[in-house]
Amino acid sequence: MTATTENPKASMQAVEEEGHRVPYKVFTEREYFVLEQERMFRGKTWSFVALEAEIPESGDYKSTFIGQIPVIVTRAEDGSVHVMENRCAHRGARVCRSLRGNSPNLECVYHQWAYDLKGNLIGVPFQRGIKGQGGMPKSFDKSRHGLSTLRVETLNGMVFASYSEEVAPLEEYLGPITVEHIRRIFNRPIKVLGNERQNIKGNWKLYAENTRDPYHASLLHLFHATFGLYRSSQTGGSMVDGGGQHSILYSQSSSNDDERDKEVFKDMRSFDADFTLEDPSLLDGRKEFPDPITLMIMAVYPNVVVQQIANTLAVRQIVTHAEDEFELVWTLFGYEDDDEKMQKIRLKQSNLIGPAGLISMEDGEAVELVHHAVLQDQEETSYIAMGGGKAESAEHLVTEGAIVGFWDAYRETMGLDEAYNVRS
Amino acid sequence: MTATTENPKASMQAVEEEGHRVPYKVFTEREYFVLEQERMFRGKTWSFVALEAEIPESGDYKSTFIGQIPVIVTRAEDGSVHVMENRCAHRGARVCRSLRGNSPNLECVYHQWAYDLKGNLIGVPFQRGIKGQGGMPKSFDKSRHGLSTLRVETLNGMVFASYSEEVAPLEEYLGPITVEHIRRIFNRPIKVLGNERQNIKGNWKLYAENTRDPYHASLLHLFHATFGLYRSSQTGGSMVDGGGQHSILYSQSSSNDDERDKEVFKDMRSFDADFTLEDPSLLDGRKEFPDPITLMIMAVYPNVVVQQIANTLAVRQIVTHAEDEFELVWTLFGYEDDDEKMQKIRLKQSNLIGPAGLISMEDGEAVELVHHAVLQDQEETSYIAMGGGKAESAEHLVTEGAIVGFWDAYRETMGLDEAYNVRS
Amino acid sequence: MTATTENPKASMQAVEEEGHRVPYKVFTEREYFVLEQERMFRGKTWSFVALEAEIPESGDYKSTFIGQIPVIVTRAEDGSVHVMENRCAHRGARVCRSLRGNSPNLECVYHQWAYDLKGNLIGVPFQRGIKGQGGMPKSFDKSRHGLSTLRVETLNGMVFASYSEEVAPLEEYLGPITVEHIRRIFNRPIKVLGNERQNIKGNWKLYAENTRDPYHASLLHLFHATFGLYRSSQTGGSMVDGGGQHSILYSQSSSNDDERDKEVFKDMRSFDADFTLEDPSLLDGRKEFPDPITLMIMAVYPNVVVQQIANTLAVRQIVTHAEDEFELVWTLFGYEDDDEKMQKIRLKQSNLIGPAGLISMEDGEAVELVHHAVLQDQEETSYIAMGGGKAESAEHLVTEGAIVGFWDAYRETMGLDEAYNVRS
Amino acid sequence: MQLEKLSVVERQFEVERLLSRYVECIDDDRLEEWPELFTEDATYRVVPRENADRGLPVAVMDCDSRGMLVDRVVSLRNANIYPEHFYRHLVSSVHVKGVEDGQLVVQSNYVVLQTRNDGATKVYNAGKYLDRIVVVAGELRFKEKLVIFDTYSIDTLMARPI
Amino acid sequence: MQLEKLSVVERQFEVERLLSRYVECIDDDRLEEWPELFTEDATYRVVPRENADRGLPVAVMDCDSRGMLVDRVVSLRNANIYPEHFYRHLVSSVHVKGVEDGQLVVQSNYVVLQTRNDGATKVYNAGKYLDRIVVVAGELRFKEKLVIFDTYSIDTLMARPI
Amino acid sequence: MQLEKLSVVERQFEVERLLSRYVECIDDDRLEEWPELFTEDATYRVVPRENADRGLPVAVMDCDSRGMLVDRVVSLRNANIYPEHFYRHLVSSVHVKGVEDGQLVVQSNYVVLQTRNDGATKVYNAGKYLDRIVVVAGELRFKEKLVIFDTYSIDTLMARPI
Ligand code: FES
Ligand code: FES
Ligand code: FES
Ligand SMILES: [Fe+3]
Ligand SMILES: [Fe+3]
Ligand SMILES: [Fe+3]
Repeated sequence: MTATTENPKASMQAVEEEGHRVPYKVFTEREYFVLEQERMFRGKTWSFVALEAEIPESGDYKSTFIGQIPVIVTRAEDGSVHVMENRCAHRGARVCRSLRGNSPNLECVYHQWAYDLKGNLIGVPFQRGIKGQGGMPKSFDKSRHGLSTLRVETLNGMVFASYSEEVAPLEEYLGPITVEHIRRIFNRPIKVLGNERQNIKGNWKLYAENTRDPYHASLLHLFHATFGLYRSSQTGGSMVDGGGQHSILYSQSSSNDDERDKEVFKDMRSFDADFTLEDPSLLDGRKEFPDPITLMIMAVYPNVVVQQIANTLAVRQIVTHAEDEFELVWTLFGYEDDDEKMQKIRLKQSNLIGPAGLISMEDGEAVELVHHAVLQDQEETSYIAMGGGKAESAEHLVTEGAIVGFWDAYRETMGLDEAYNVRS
Repeated sequence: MTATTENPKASMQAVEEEGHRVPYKVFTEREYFVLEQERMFRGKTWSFVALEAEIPESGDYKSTFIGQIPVIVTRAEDGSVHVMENRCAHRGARVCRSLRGNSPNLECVYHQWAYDLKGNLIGVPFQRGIKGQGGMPKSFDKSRHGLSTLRVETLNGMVFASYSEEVAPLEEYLGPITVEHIRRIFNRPIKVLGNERQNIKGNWKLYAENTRDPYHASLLHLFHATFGLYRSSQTGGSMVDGGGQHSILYSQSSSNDDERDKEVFKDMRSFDADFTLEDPSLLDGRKEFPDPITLMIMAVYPNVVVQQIANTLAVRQIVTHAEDEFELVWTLFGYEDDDEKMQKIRLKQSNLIGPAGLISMEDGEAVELVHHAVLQDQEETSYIAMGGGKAESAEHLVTEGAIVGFWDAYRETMGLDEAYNVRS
Repeated sequence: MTATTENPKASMQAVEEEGHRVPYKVFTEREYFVLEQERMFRGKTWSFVALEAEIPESGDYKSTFIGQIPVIVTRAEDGSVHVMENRCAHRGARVCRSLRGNSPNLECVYHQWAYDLKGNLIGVPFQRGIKGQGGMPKSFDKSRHGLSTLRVETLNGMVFASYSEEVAPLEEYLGPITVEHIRRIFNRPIKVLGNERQNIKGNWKLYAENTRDPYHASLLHLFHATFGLYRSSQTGGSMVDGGGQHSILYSQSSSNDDERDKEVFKDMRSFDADFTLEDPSLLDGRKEFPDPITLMIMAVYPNVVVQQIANTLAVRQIVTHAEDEFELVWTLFGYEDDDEKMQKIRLKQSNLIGPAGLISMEDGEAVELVHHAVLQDQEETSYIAMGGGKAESAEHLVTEGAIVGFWDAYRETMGLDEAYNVRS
Repeated sequence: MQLEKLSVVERQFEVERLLSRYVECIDDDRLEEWPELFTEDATYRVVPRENADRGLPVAVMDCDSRGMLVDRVVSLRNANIYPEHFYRHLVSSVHVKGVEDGQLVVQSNYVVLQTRNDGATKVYNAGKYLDRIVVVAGELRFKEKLVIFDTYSIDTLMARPI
Repeated sequence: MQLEKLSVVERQFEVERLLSRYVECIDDDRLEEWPELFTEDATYRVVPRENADRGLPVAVMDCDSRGMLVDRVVSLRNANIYPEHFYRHLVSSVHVKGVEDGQLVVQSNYVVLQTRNDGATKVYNAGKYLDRIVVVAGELRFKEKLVIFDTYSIDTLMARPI
Repeated sequence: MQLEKLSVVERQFEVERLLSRYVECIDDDRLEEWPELFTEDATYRVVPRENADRGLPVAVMDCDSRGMLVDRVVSLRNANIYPEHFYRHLVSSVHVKGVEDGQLVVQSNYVVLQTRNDGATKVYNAGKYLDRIVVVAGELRFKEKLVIFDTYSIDTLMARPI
């Protein structure tokens, strides 16, 4: 990596103060991004690719990405779900050119090679030549030129894919708490309400940190604290699972205590007792889960977040475009059995989330604020110590433990040493 | 190059199945692009730079590029054509700032150093100082500070330039078939009708493949097959020359047999018997060559294509901007002795070609479809086997042989081994 | 660096002809840019960051850059000026998000860590947890998590900052002539009149050359020569200081001799005796210095230019965005005691300078003309010989000596050998 | 003003005038005036084209009262964190398609250019306005403003109304 | 409608209305309606500025009948392969320069923004329209539309009319 | 023409017509005609928004007579060195705010797209026009044109008027 000056200060601190430190180069240097495509997204991980509800019918397909690798998710005639690289086996053209669609088979436009919905090559124009001339060689074996397929598993309608034969089965990879909370959200058939996309000019791992960070939520997001949707003082917790790689952050607005919280947030920008809404219907919600949890942010390693904020439900998929740019794809949903009023509630509350969300918009800014401040700081480090700086679950919200969990997993997946350098 | 996973599958196939395989890294990795500027465009090749008809008069000049190196093509007082780098010998400013023009000599705006039309330095302001002060050192020798000039040869009005003293003379480099077909098109004085430019976001070599690929032409381009301008079933051929580096693809629409072809293209998207034109005058052409050839695409290594499609004549120059972007500059022309009707025919048929061409537009899409599908696939390979996967000429159109010819030449020019890695 | 062909010609010339040669790779290769951020902008240099007049009051701050490193310049309660990196000590967010402002302390929006105006960390929300849960570890020591501060010195209201403890004190670094001319311009309280910014798509060192180049001024800028604002034939000089790294170029329009100069500029584009202004009020100026100097361009190594052109006064700060892009930030000013008429004169004459300046606009074009002509010429070199090609002061204007001064300093700062390669 | 009494030319003029005022209070950062151009019960929805084309209801901003517009502005001023930026709207091809139950049905194209405090201007958001305009106390007001935007991958975030 | 009878203001209104309808059927992807805005014998030419400035005739689209416009649309729908995309036109500075042998001579500026299915919007093509407009059966129609575009290095390809 | 005699609709038409002619002579490179649209004593100032917002006076072009506009054009033609380029203006939301001491007070939005001789078109400069327009010999003329531009980090340089 690029030449850098020694940084004795940082290392000195390391020995004396508790806390985890991440060198900023992992966010800014191209080398890490390239390695992530190989070792993270093509490695021993499960990446989220779709909701089954997006491809209900036979022939339905969706084009998406794992990291920045284009893949296709299909529903075959037998109802099975398949994931394959979106790259023709002939000369590499993208086969599916639309974001979504339905088609009995997949045809490449360049020379019309055709594949079935499981990725098998079923047609090659002029394979045997024309008028006895030309064509493919005798030795050509169609069966070896399918689209390259990935391992697929689904959990309650969430579709995950992996390049790895060794990675543990999905549920084991996710861990019991993660599985439990996915089951909690996807407890019955869902209905997709639409997408929102934002293109953020920073490294995707800054968003991975952000979504594992209960500490920022009521300090950056005034709306959260002021209207009690989330406060660090609420009853709640930050759990890690799958060996620390996943994070489940939850809290209960029923535990708000405005008097106490005024104290807790004394002199803080983000708690504004005088701020009231002219149209409070925005926050009229409905209790829809048996448990008291009103906010749940689950960050599943490496590329997806499942959220419940009040009555908004969504998955957020991370697509990495470059070391300094990623796309965040939101899929908002409700349940098939939502009544009209419930759907109205979800849609009105959707003002809180997404790129224009009264709460969520700030996270896009937070990512860019960091990315552009650390461009030249290869060996400088962040300092993650709130809650003790260990990859631990906590029964409270005043911690950054889950962030450390992400970084421990990251070094493992990427084969990095303690200093985040590539192990030789 | 970047770390990559082993790809035993590909190599395994290599031993068993015939066909040529190109690793996608040659399209996407910067390193190849940089090396191409040195070994390809500054190496033992002849690059097309202009048509003499673009610079008919003494003092006419044209600014263009070889690879991405800016050069100037001039017509000197003695009528000779010269090619030089567009970079001032003083402090490196671009000397010619317009695409074209006429000027008795070439003057750099920065400090007004002046060069004659052959690139010799003829003027240096204040060379001997002012009021006896300053100026250039005594040892300064004007004769050694001309613009750096290239070797130039022309063939029937096509101007080629080379950085290499060793490369064979132009005609030998082109080979007999290429020379013959250049003479066929440029058989008498031409008249430039205009330019079209397109900026394609993919690697330029994908276009080099595309223009050597008779296989795609009637599968990607519905217009070709449907209206019989080109069909893989036509009498025609794919010839290679210059040791395989150049490709001449030709065919005869007189050999169409709609009944047979309906069979040949059965169930194919690209043959639509029901598609008719409301204004068929688009296809009203005129036979203008003694031979029956109605379509000829000649790809001259490394950077130009000469085309005859019906009555449209054009050269297409490739300018490489980056590994993921190139510009395609079309120069459409007719003959000086075209009557008014003939020019009308050429202009109307020009609807078929160029960036908005009813036929040609698809090639821009094809290049991008591949480029963006293979970004993360350094060691994955394409599979080029149609017709046998060898750099051979064929008396038919069901082959990819000329593409293999390009790749053999590419490895040679670039000094790459069989696996397309740089030979140490 | 990238593979390149040998260039015997250049080296051969080197032995025989006097003159300095700079390989173009220093302008185009990323590696030099990255090294500059470490060794130049974080090295033994003083970078200009602000005018004290921009932050007059306690709490005033300005966000700017050293190289491309974001920094904050503040005025503390005690009136002292401070410079610190604009990067939160927690997780790296940019702390000051506005170009300028006033605030009693600096608060990061992400988790509201607060710093005083000297960069000391003064507040960490929930440091001791909430309800006895969470919070920072006992070992956490606020005093070690301030913003990283730089060394600061000011001279007559110009604020400079350095990362280096070893670099000489500011005045010594600047040298006597530079100090004298800074004192000359900043001889009494100034008044900021506004900013102009231009984003130039070329390497910043081409601008460093440009501003040390008396040779181009009356050849590129017709306005200069024609209206006698600057002519190479004027009484003036090109002085170097600080061991050659700084340049002071000055001249006296009173020394114009139109008859003589018509001779000097015979046949030159840039001297147009017939060109007159319809509204000559543009050039109505006022003598405001005791000395006869009417034009003074002082280029202080590495990132600022101080100018007097007629009655326009300005500093131009260089912000490096990439090897092929930099921003030039102009701050135009007058004196606090300017009468209304004087301010009118400065504003009207400002038509001469800045990105739309009738004189200055050409320098932006000059930089880009070079940058884009040398992209592919790693080992090719410029040829700097006017005046002898040595880093010497001259009592005339027909020299490029100060440019050589810059390059000698550059090699020293960057640790490059004679061939501009990184010393191992 | 009474719709019936206006000639098509005058109607066009009044509609364009309303759109100009709409644009002006956003671009001049007089956002507090922006809700005043809507009726009390107005709806304002900003919908990604990929949802509109599929008939899906999700909007990035989804307001069904003037109050919600006011709340957006107040949040923008006091609550939200976003990069400093300006908008610059260009609106053209304002097509008054007719009158339906007392409402002017108007379609137009727009592009919003955004400049952040680095001083660079980018195409931020482009799309079309589908407006229903009524007369309230002699003034034209938006009863409904449906914004369908092409740029469905939003650059970072969207703080201001489109 | 009779040209003579129109005031300059009404004429301006009618011309802008025609241009709005032109833009709308392209941007709303109702391309089948687009040829209807031209006369039977209309010419439609899309010329790179570098050719126009040199007096060279080459156009990237060169149609001399409404039929050819229809064929363009049919090809776009059934024959051609190009990336999924939308257009968004902005048209301004519509200048009715006068009437020559019964034809309105109109110049205007336009920019076409393009959004591909990645949801990003780019400046795709900018230039000017030089139109000759006539009245056919009481409706304004393009007798001649000459598009001269500045952006003569086209981004990838051009499938839709400008 | 007399301002008083014009209806608001006619006034709008005349103002837009003036702006169209302004744009046309710049974009068609008939710059010599550009000063003629100003009064003898006109002021023309092109001010970066960051200065305007702080009340600082610096403009990148600061002319207080038609003569200075002529000198700008002559310099552009004969003196200055800059990359070959075209401009393309889009102007919209032309808002005639009223009449003050015989001057029409008009605000509008603009964007200038620039194409260099590589044939690529970029957003070059966006902002607003604050115009004061008077009638001179029956024609509208700019008495004052204040251009406040958002794009305060100028791409390379600015040779042509905005
Ligand atoms: S690349 Fe897909 S069929 Fe040839
Ligand atoms: S760089 Fe060309 S004359 Fe100086
Ligand atoms: S990053 Fe600044 S407070 Fe957390
Ligand atoms: Fe958040
Ligand atoms: Fe083709
Ligand atoms: Fe200069």
